[in-house]
Amino acid sequence: MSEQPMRRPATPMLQQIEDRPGVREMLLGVPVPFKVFGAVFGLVGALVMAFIGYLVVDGRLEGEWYDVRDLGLAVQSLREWLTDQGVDHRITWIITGSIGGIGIMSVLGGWLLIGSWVERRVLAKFQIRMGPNRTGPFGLLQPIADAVKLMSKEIVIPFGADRFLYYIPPVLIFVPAMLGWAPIPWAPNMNYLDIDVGVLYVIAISSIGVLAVFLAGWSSNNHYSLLGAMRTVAMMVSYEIPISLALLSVVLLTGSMNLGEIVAWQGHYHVWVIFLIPFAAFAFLFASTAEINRTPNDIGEAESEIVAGFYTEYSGMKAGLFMGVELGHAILVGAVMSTFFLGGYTFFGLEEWVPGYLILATKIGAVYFLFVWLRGTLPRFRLDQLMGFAWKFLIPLGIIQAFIVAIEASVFARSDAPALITLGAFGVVNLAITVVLVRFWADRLGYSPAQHRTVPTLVSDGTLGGLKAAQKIRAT
Amino acid sequence: MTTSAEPFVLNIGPQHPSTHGVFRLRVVMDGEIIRDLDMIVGYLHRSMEKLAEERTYTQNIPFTDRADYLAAMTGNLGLAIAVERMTGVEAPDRAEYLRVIFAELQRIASHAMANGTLISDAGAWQTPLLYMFREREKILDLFEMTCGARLTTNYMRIGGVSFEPPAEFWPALQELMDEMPERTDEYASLLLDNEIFLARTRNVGIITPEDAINGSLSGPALRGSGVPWDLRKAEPYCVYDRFDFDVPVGTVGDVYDRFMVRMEEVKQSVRIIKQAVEQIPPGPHKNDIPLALRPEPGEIYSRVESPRGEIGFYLVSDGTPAPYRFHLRSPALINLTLLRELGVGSSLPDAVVTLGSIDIVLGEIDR
Amino acid sequence: MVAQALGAALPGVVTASNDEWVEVAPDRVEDALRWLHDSDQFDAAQLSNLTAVDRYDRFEVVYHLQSLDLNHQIALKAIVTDHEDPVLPSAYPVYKGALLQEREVFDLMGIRFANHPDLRRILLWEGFPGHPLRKDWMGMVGGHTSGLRGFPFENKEAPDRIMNAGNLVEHGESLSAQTRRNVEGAQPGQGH
Amino acid sequence: MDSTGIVIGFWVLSGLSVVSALLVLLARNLLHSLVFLVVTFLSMAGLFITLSADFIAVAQILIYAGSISVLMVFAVMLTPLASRDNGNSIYLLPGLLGGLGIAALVGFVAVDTDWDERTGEGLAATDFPGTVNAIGDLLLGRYVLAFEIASVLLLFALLGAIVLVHDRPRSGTAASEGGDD
Amino acid sequence: MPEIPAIDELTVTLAHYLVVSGLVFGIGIVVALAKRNAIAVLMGVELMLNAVNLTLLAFSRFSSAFAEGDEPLSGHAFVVFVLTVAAAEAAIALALAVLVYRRQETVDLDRVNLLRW
Repeated sequence: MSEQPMRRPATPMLQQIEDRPGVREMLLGVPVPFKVFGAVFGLVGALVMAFIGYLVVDGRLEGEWYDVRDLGLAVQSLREWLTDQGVDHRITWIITGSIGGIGIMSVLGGWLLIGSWVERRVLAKFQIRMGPNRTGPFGLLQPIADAVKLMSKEIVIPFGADRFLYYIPPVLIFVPAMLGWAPIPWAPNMNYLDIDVGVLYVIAISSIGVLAVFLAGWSSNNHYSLLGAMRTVAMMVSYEIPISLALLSVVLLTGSMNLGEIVAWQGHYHVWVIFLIPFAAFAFLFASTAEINRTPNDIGEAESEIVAGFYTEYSGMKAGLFMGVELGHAILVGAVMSTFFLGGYTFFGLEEWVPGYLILATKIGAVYFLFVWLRGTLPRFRLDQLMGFAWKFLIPLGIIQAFIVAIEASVFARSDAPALITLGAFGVVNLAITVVLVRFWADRLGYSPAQHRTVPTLVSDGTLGGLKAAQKIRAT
Repeated sequence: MTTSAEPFVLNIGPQHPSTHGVFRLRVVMDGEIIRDLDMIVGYLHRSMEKLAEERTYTQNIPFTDRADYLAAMTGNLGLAIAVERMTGVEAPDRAEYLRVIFAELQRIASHAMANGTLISDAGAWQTPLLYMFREREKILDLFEMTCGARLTTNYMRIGGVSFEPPAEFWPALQELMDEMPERTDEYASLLLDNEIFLARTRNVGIITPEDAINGSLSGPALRGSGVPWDLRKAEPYCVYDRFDFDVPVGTVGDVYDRFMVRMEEVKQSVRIIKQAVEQIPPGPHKNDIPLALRPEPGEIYSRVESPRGEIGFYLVSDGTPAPYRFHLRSPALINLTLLRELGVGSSLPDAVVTLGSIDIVLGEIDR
Repeated sequence: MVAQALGAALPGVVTASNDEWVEVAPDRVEDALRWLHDSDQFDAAQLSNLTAVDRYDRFEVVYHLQSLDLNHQIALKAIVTDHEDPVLPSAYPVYKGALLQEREVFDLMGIRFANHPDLRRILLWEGFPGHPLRKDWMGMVGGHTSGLRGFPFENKEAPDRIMNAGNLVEHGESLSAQTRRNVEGAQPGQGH
Repeated sequence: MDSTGIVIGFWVLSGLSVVSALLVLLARNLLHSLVFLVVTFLSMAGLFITLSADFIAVAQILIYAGSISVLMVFAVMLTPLASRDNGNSIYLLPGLLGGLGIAALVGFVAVDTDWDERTGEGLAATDFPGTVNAIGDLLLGRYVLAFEIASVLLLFALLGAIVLVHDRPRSGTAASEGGDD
Repeated sequence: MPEIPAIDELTVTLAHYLVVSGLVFGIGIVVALAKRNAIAVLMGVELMLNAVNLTLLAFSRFSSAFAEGDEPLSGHAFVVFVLTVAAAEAAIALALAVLVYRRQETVDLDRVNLLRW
């Protein structure tokens, strides 16, 4: 039996957990055909990549339709080819547009499925759990199982609900989350909606969801829903202003409201805006977490206070739509964040080699992981604290930041010094100003970090007692 | 901010994520502000005090498991000590040490549960809760390997404890005790430097020491508001007088202080357990007591320090093997005395966090 | 000594006393509690426990006061003789801690406390038949008599028979260890 | 030369806007009519796009559908149950007469007048490629005074709204200050 | 009188937009006049403003009756100002509605008759 009893797990459950195979055993357990397929697949992929690299180096890939770094070229060439075939231009536009739309939609569907799996697994890793690991390999099919479950559930309409308004919100909140993806540039020629007012478009689209949230809360005829809706609406309305200010400073710096041009600016100067305007990046990130109801600002659906917030009364796939929209919002914010502040599809010249959309996807995944990390770590603010943070902190500092950036932009437009030096100076100056401003403003608001950590006083045998002893202790 | 203009009634619970059981709060809210608050309990009432009148004292020990199902050991201990004081039965020395060890383990587990759920109420999505459950799981494993049950451990018996811990218990306990300090430091780094957690818990739900004493509060709720009162020191019941430990008290009396008091008590329990493991003598773990335990006609009120406070047993005997009156002084219920004063006028999140910091257990409230 | 001091301070309050408890007149409970709460000699700052006992013809309401500073306990008893509609002055004006305990006593024992802020049932629902902790409570189906009717395991010949003699094993070798060993012997491959 | 898309878009969107505007008039519940009002705003934005005014369209969505409707939502929620109905007042008949009269007048003028309007190439010439820069130049160039006045107007509207709605520290505003822990 | 451009030859002229804006404007007038609720009246005003915006944009696109060197985008600039004024007006009007409710416990314009002799 066991000669060292301490190494024996205490209970059969611990025994099972210890005996559970690790990733390596799982990989070794893969059947041979799969191994062969994987080997062949990897080999072919390596060959293709080598060929692409050769083509890139050879430079014979510029602007060709088979340039996988920029699928937009393929669509363009397809459009030109159709026009040469004498197809009516409307038909051409419809075909190419539907191709792009289907592409974006399919990418989003994949994002939603993978994203929920990633969120649950990463949270499980944070929380010393296993996470979904039963459905399919590593539980990869869990989102599909959840979707099927949600679709097959009954849709309960609460008593006294406003039927007409009750049906609108799940769809109305889903539309902006999808439309918001249109102006995101995935590669130099690869943005679906190339408009000059891309920034305004993003803000305007995001401002539609407010109404959906409010209608969801009001039409459910439930006080939890109403509370959540009111919280969310108040917070979204307040936090649109910091978002607008942050994006405004980016627009001032890059001198364009076209997302493609903003990314191209960052790629041209080989610098990310987050290095130039760190405060704007922080304000955008925080305000967007408030905008999309993520921790630490998820007071709209604060589970421990108002059960599920504005979609408490929704069931089945309606609630599923709300959850999917929550996740899609997180990914969309990741896309907007990486487009505005993290250089979009550019990575310091790497986009010459790696397809831009892969770089953008990587950045989106990074921001999304940041969101999951926050959710797994941070507690939740209170509504009044959030409001105070927005109105007393983010908005004034954002306005000041916008002014400073405007000055810098005019300087940048006039100066003929090397761009990198000027921009580096801007970054340093902005960082310094941000630090000084934040400290000064925090002192103005009466918040000083030094006041925390009241460790309880330890009382030994002598001074036990009641009120007198308590007063004695408090006196010391 | 006032989000709605007219007051409305909100029913929090009986099934709500932050009521820790079937506990119902009926609040009248004006926007985010609670104008009136009424607590409705009793969904779990099993009339233990009535049922106990027709079971023998030994048969009543399982009731104390079911009463405070998060701290079953201290419940058992309270009843066992009460009956022993009533009948003059003595427990062997080793049994006393085992009682101390298991009671303190139970205290660690219960405080881990309380603090974890409190942070979960504050909005941290279950991560600190599950961190604290890690230690709780190990402690419950220790219970399981000792007496076979994890939650309702019918372990403390009149005149001793039911089982001697197995051979592999001691190294496991030593391992746990060695890793506890770094765990608590881990929690400190995860939570106590967290600005959001501080902003949510400091200066929220303040209980003055006068109110705490006059409102019959006990346990961490009493110590959190600065009153240095601990039955383990005031009237040492087991061999607690042989150990060297301190009583942590808070300064302000807010949620954060109650939280910190629990965190500190975990460290003190670790100290106690280490000393007990060193001092524990060999010998029998249980004295032989007659099956028909007939105390003299009379009454006794005996109390011990449960993780929630003073859990007392008021037993009246009429000479028969069953108690004539069996009353369990439930600290979790009596700590709720000040809930209305704390809740009215505060906002909903503050009320939720305050309720979480009082650390209720519905099985003990409803009994 | 509590009895003498209390009797000296408030004549006519103490009706009986022994070294365990002091019995006070039911109508002057509040005065006695207030005096004990305010007196520096006893400083009964906290109402530790409040419960009641049904003696078939009367109710004993028991107050366990304690002083945290002086670290001593005082047990007060108030005998309510009216078994049909027992009324007692509430301790809430003196001790806030009596709020829920008096509600519980009212709920389970049926003793009404005068000028209690809100005296409602707390554990049972409104309209529950009777008060179950009373000895004569017949609320259950088929009637219900309190107390232990017969003690199945008791051996009338040897009333002091050793309890659960089978469980006793030699030290350091508990039943749980034995059972676990058997379990693991039964299923090979486990254990290290 | 209009592309088919613009023609179809015009007919669909104009029909949608008119019908939803009618529903604003006819809806029983105030929130229903608010929803229809938002639909009207959005279809109006679509019509603006058919007029190749993309900046104005996006601004319309942002301001009307995004902000003003939310303002109305707040107003509806802050003036509770008494104001949830969308009933007509005693001025229904004069209102109908006036509305129909003005609609008929405008329609008649629009149809009757002989506009000299761009068609064909001239119209194609005014497919404004990007209106943002031009509007920016106009606002900060020719109409800069009006622009400044508008900004001042907005500021004072903000202050006025705050002053109007700000209630003396009643109970309930206790939680609205704070935010610094 | 010139005939309305026929629809079958798929063109959209200035007249179409003007008719649509006239309809919406008329509906707005009806809503603004006939509704009892202050907020509904505000909705009517917003409808009218939208109709005016449509008219301005239509003229700035279609009408070639500009003087030389005149900026065809002036209509857009006007619309920007209209939006601004609309936002300000909405804020003030809704604040007034809330205030009237606080004072009078109603937003029924027929019953808000403080100015009646």
